[in-house]
Amino acid sequence: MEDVDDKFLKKNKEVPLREELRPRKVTTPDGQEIEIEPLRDYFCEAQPKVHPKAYSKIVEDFYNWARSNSLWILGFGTGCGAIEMRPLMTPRFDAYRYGIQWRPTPRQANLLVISGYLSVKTLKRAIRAYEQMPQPKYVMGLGSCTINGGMYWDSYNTIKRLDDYLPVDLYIAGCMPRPEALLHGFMELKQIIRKGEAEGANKYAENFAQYKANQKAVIKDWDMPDYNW
Amino acid sequence: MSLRDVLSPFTAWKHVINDPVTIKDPFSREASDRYRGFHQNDMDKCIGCGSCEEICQNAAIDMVPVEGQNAGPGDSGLRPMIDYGRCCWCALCVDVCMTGSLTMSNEYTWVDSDPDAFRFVPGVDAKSWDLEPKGYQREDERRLTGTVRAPMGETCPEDRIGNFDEIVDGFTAEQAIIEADRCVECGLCVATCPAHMDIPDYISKVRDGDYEGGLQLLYETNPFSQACGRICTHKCETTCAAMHEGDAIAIRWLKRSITDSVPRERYFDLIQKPDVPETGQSVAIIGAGPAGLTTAYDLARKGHQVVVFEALDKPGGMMRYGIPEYRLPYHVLDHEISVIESMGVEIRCNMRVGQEISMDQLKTAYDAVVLSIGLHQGRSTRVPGSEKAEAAIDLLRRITAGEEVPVPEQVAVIGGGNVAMDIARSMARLQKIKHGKVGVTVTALEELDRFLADKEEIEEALEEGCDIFPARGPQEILVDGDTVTGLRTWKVDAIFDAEGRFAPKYDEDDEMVHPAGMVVEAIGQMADISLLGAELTEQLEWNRGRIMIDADGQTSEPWLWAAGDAVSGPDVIHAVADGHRVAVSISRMLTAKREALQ
Amino acid sequence: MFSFSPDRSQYPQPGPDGKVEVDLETGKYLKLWHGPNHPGITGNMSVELTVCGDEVVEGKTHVGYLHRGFEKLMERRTFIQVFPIVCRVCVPEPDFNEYCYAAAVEELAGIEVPEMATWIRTLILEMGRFNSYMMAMGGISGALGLGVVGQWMTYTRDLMLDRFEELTGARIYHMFILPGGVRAHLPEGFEGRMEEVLSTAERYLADAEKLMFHSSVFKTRTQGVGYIDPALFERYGVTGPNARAGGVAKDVRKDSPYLVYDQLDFTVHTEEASDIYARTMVRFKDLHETIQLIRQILKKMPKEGPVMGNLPNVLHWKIPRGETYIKGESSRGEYGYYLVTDGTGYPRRINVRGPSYTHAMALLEHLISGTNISDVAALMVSLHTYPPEIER
Amino acid sequence: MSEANKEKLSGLTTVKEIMDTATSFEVVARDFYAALAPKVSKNIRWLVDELAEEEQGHVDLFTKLANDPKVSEAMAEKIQRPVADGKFSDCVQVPDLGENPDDQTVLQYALMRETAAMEQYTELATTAPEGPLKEAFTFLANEEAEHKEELEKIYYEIVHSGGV
Amino acid sequence: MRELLYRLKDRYHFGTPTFQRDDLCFVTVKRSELRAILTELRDVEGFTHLTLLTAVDWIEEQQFQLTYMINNREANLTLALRVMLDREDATGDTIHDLWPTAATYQRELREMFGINFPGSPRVDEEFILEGWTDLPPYRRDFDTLAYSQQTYHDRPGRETHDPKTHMQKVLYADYPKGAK
Repeated sequence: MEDVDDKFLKKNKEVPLREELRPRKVTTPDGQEIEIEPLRDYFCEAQPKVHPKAYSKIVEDFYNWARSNSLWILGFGTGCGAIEMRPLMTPRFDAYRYGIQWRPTPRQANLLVISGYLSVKTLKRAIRAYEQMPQPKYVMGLGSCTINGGMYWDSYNTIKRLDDYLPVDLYIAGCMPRPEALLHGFMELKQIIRKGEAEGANKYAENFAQYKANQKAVIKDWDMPDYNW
Repeated sequence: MSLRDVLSPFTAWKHVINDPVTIKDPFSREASDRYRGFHQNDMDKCIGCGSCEEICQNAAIDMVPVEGQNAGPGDSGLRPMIDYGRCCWCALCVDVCMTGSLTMSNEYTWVDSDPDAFRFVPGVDAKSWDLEPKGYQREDERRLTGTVRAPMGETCPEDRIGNFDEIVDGFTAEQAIIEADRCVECGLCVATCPAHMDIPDYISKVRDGDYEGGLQLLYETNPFSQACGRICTHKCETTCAAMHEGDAIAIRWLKRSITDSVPRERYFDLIQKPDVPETGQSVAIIGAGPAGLTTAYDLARKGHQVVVFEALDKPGGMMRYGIPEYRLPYHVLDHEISVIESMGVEIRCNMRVGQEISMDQLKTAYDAVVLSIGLHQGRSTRVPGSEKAEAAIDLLRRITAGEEVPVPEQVAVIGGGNVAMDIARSMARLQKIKHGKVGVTVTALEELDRFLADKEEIEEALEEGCDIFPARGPQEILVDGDTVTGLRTWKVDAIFDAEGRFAPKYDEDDEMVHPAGMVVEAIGQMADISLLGAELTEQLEWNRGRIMIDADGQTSEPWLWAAGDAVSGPDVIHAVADGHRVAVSISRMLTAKREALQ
Repeated sequence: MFSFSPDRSQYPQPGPDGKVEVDLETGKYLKLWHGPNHPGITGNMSVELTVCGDEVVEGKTHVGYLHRGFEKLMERRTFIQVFPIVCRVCVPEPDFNEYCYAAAVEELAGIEVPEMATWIRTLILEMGRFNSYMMAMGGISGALGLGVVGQWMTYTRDLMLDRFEELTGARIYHMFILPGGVRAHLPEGFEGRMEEVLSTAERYLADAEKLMFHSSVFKTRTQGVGYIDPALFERYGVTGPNARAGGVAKDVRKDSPYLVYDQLDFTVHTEEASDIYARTMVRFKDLHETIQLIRQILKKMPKEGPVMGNLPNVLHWKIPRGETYIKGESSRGEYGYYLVTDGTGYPRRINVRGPSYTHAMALLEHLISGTNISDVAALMVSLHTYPPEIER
Repeated sequence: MSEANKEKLSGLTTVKEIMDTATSFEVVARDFYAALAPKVSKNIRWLVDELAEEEQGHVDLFTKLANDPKVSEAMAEKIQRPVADGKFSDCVQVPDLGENPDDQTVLQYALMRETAAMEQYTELATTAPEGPLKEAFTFLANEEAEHKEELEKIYYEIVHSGGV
Repeated sequence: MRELLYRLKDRYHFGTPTFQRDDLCFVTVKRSELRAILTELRDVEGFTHLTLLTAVDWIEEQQFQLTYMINNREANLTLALRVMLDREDATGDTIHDLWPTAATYQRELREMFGINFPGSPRVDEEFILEGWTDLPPYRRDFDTLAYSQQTYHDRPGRETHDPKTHMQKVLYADYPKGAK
């Protein structure tokens, strides 16, 4: 481990908001002049909420059992690990038999797999995708990069600890993890869900301000609302 | 659009009747034999050199102290802790591992919801894959750092036997760089070196071609770098990380290559006395060997006045009178001592303390006295007839001093240490010069592989025509009238018992007589402490035959320090280390004394 | 007969500079983000489409989602430390990076590579090409709704990954071609197992051929679509199969043979149509050529010999000042490493010339205007681009 | 070998007498070393002191043994005279070490003594009847053997210092 | 290759060429002549293919080196032209009209090295980075490790020991090391 190098100091400049997102006056096609504030007007402003448990333990257990058996993964390959998802989707490893499938949109998915390193640019999209997923939802981190920066530990453009920015329920070691290791991870996640311990999304809602602060510290051109639901 | 193009896609349906290709149980699927999975580390083999940490481009490895692994010779006691939040399983750490202790299993599954869990010390933190034999191992010996020592030129036996010229050529600049390049700079050797020289640092100077910087670095820890570059016992090389697979780095020769590469006269520019005020205090040092002169060098550089009393003709001690010229040429030693003298050290030769000047006189005239008298008396086996034997150490001194020594056609040497080799090879040279042929027999109690002499010394002695009889116990020196005729020995069945203790067992039936016109005893040496006088001997505290000293080299007398072979056993570099230690202690005392006066 | 073609007379017409004046305020146009999270995208990149109806008026490629700053990271790693990270530059065909980097270092440091190692390197590169083509075939068929071909191709690719695993010790990032040679010999019985994979692959390819090249749907969607004018090839730096599909019989393996390609027999396949069909066809034929090459290599390669040359101590390995460029024919075209050294233990600069760089940026942006939205995915896949090598 | 010592031995037939001689042997040795200590140079006095201490340890041990009720019962038994007897008695007498013996001489002398004692006790152990007495002699033999090995180690370290 | 340079050397100023291989040559040209040389090589000498365009930061000499690597596909020759730019005011000349694909390279150079190419399409748009406010990252004076340490957090709790100093501490802390 090298000590923090302070000979070089990074610059902390603000990035101005893109013009089309600034509050301004526009003329509508029918000639009216209205004031718009795109970030407020175009998005829902709701804050994330803690997903309540069912009123009875038996029902909650049933829910958890059901959830654990329908892990729908958002088909968003954020890093190298995505290449090992393909074999899982195809007959040889066939993850579908375990109730796991890939969905093209966050609205239909409840598991976000961060497949390795996240560049700042992708982190922004990943946060957005995550926030758009319906609750209850889970995050899985693949490989070294999501744990402590991996081999891009000294890169200016990749984050080091995924749990700074998103609540992670499970990590899989490897660079990159094999399909079998991924399956192991899914099975483990199922166990966690069944025990009712996959509380990442609730943690996110509870510590929302903290997560946002971390996210905004690295994503400098924050041009979206605080919560992308 | 042909009909064929419409119909042919339907041929895919034939796969309906095929067996599925799905892997039934993907969870227990084993990875290939070479798979680079999770790490394993053999605790017995690992030496904690940190090469794995050095090569890791992900900063995934930390060297950490672990329970049950203690630092010791050739083992730092540290072990690699691997962060699987960094690792990329490239296995460079396995490839570079100096001992082959670090390997990889073919295990690949590790899931955890705690991100801090992915950090472990392989071999210490128990893991399910610790004993897995499959997994990545390098195909042959390590290949990322050189394993073979750069060749060293030396005079062939035929050419060297007839003279006392230096044998070893020393590295050429290219050879030195190639050899220095092999060093992984782990620094394990530094702890082993009695003087704790900055070995990796000066080796890196060789690699960079900065010989002058290297020389200054050498002199920081050793004013006898030229001598040590030739004749050091180089214990450092026995703890070199490179020796586990391949040859140890030729540390000694690299040191020599620095000292040889800097022109003689440049030494005086590079090694200058620091600009310190004179303290007006003075120290007497008895014996101009490595310990005494190192003390003198250090003290003179601190501004003290130093006088060294030497009983013999010339300074150098055992380096001059014990070590033959073919190993350490006198001009090298002269130059080395002249550098020390340039610090303002005064050396008075032919001043035998106890005769020319007494200890009491020294005590009153100087603020401190250092006893560095070495081991200049030879031990005798005291077998019958041994009174007719020569002591190796006397003989060597006489040869150095240029005295006439008897050179019979056949000489028997008793002893298996370096002194035995030195006298055997010196006598061989004299025989070659006088008789044109070599006739030296070396006998020793030990088996050849337990000889105390360096391997090279033994090999070179054999090359030069000396006969070595290992495991022979001397029983009698045969004498006919006044002349020695031979040496009678018994076979030694075992010299050490099961616990490794000396317990010689002889086979009395296996008797040999080695004919010889001279028998030389080279079994051991002791200090000549007669100079102390009975009174001082009685005053001093002793520790098992040696003057008792504390960690700083001070004796029980507040004005007297002791250093070198006489207290630490025979070893030049040890003597140098003693010298430094004593110098610091004396200097501390003198400073305190000065401050008390002010 | 019913025509599939929409009436495009209502659509905006290009101005004299060939560009359409896009004014979003008119309400005629829509901005559509294709990616980064989109099933029809090749990897993690995105194309910002401006569409009018279902026709793309303008497309801008956005990359950088996978940018790790490799070229910067390499500058602060020693020559051996660069070795594990180069393969990450291109995920589906990492071996080319390893080879190009190793060869560049060997050239500047003057290191001899044993013959055995060059054969194994060639084998590895061809195995990588096989995988990459398999992905491309699966990709194009998937983009056109032929899911089953994608499944077959992924399966056969996975069989090849098993061979990679037993040879190199890893599935995806092999980290096998070290500067100086390769890490190990072939394992026992490798040839036989490889032959099984190859014959399985051939079986599936025969089926795939029927589903793709003899399918009326596939033909309709690909023939004449995504045409690249061969005159543009040189202006846009088009190489590899994309250029060969337009009749340019150029292949680095043939033109300036590296490794042992001069000892191997193979044909450079070309097509004339320069459309998606032709590009897919060239890859399909080249895939067969690759299978044939792997067999040939295994047959011709020496049975024993050292696999590593002599390296200096890599912990302080310095390479004299110099610069070089090493190129090879990857599955996507000319792949190259530009290495500049300055006499220190670290590279001064490494620049990776990935074929996707030119194909997915300027060329794609040029081709995409005027296409139908439904063809965008197929067009992109047909160019066979891998985003990680664009932005590195 | 002096006549007086030979005589001393010839009459021995009971265990008790052997024990007495053995004790006196150790006592003589201890006294010898104790008397030698001031005579030698201080730098080797440690060696002589150590030897004296070791012998004193044996004297103590013998005394303890003799007071052991089990051993004292067996004392009356008669046993065969040991074969190695001669060597044993040889060493009881004080050889001439000279005015100012050096470490090597002292060691050689001590080694000779220990060897003889070891052989003696071994012999006694073989002839002694099964029981506590035999154990006692075996123990003593081992003691002496160990001591001898210890001395040999010291001898090797001091005399055969390797000679670098 | 040698004949080619020989042919051209009367009209243009070349530095000393480096013939790295038979088919690869590096040569420094003047920035003012670059365009003319490239055009001539492309149109007359058959170097029709722009292999790559990149920069090297020679910060010690306060210069950027632009490398234009062009390839003659018929003869299989690669020629790399180096153009040295002043690092302070780094501006190059766009060649996107000669090779449209150069626009991408120039965008990257603008972003990663801060070398401007006025007139090149979309050259000022963000290319790979997003919201980047620091030094252009490929410049040598940009320290990626320091930036990373100051921006992204390490997982705490790691500590390493140097074998040499550790052994000194454990085994011979008392020895007056470096007694001078």
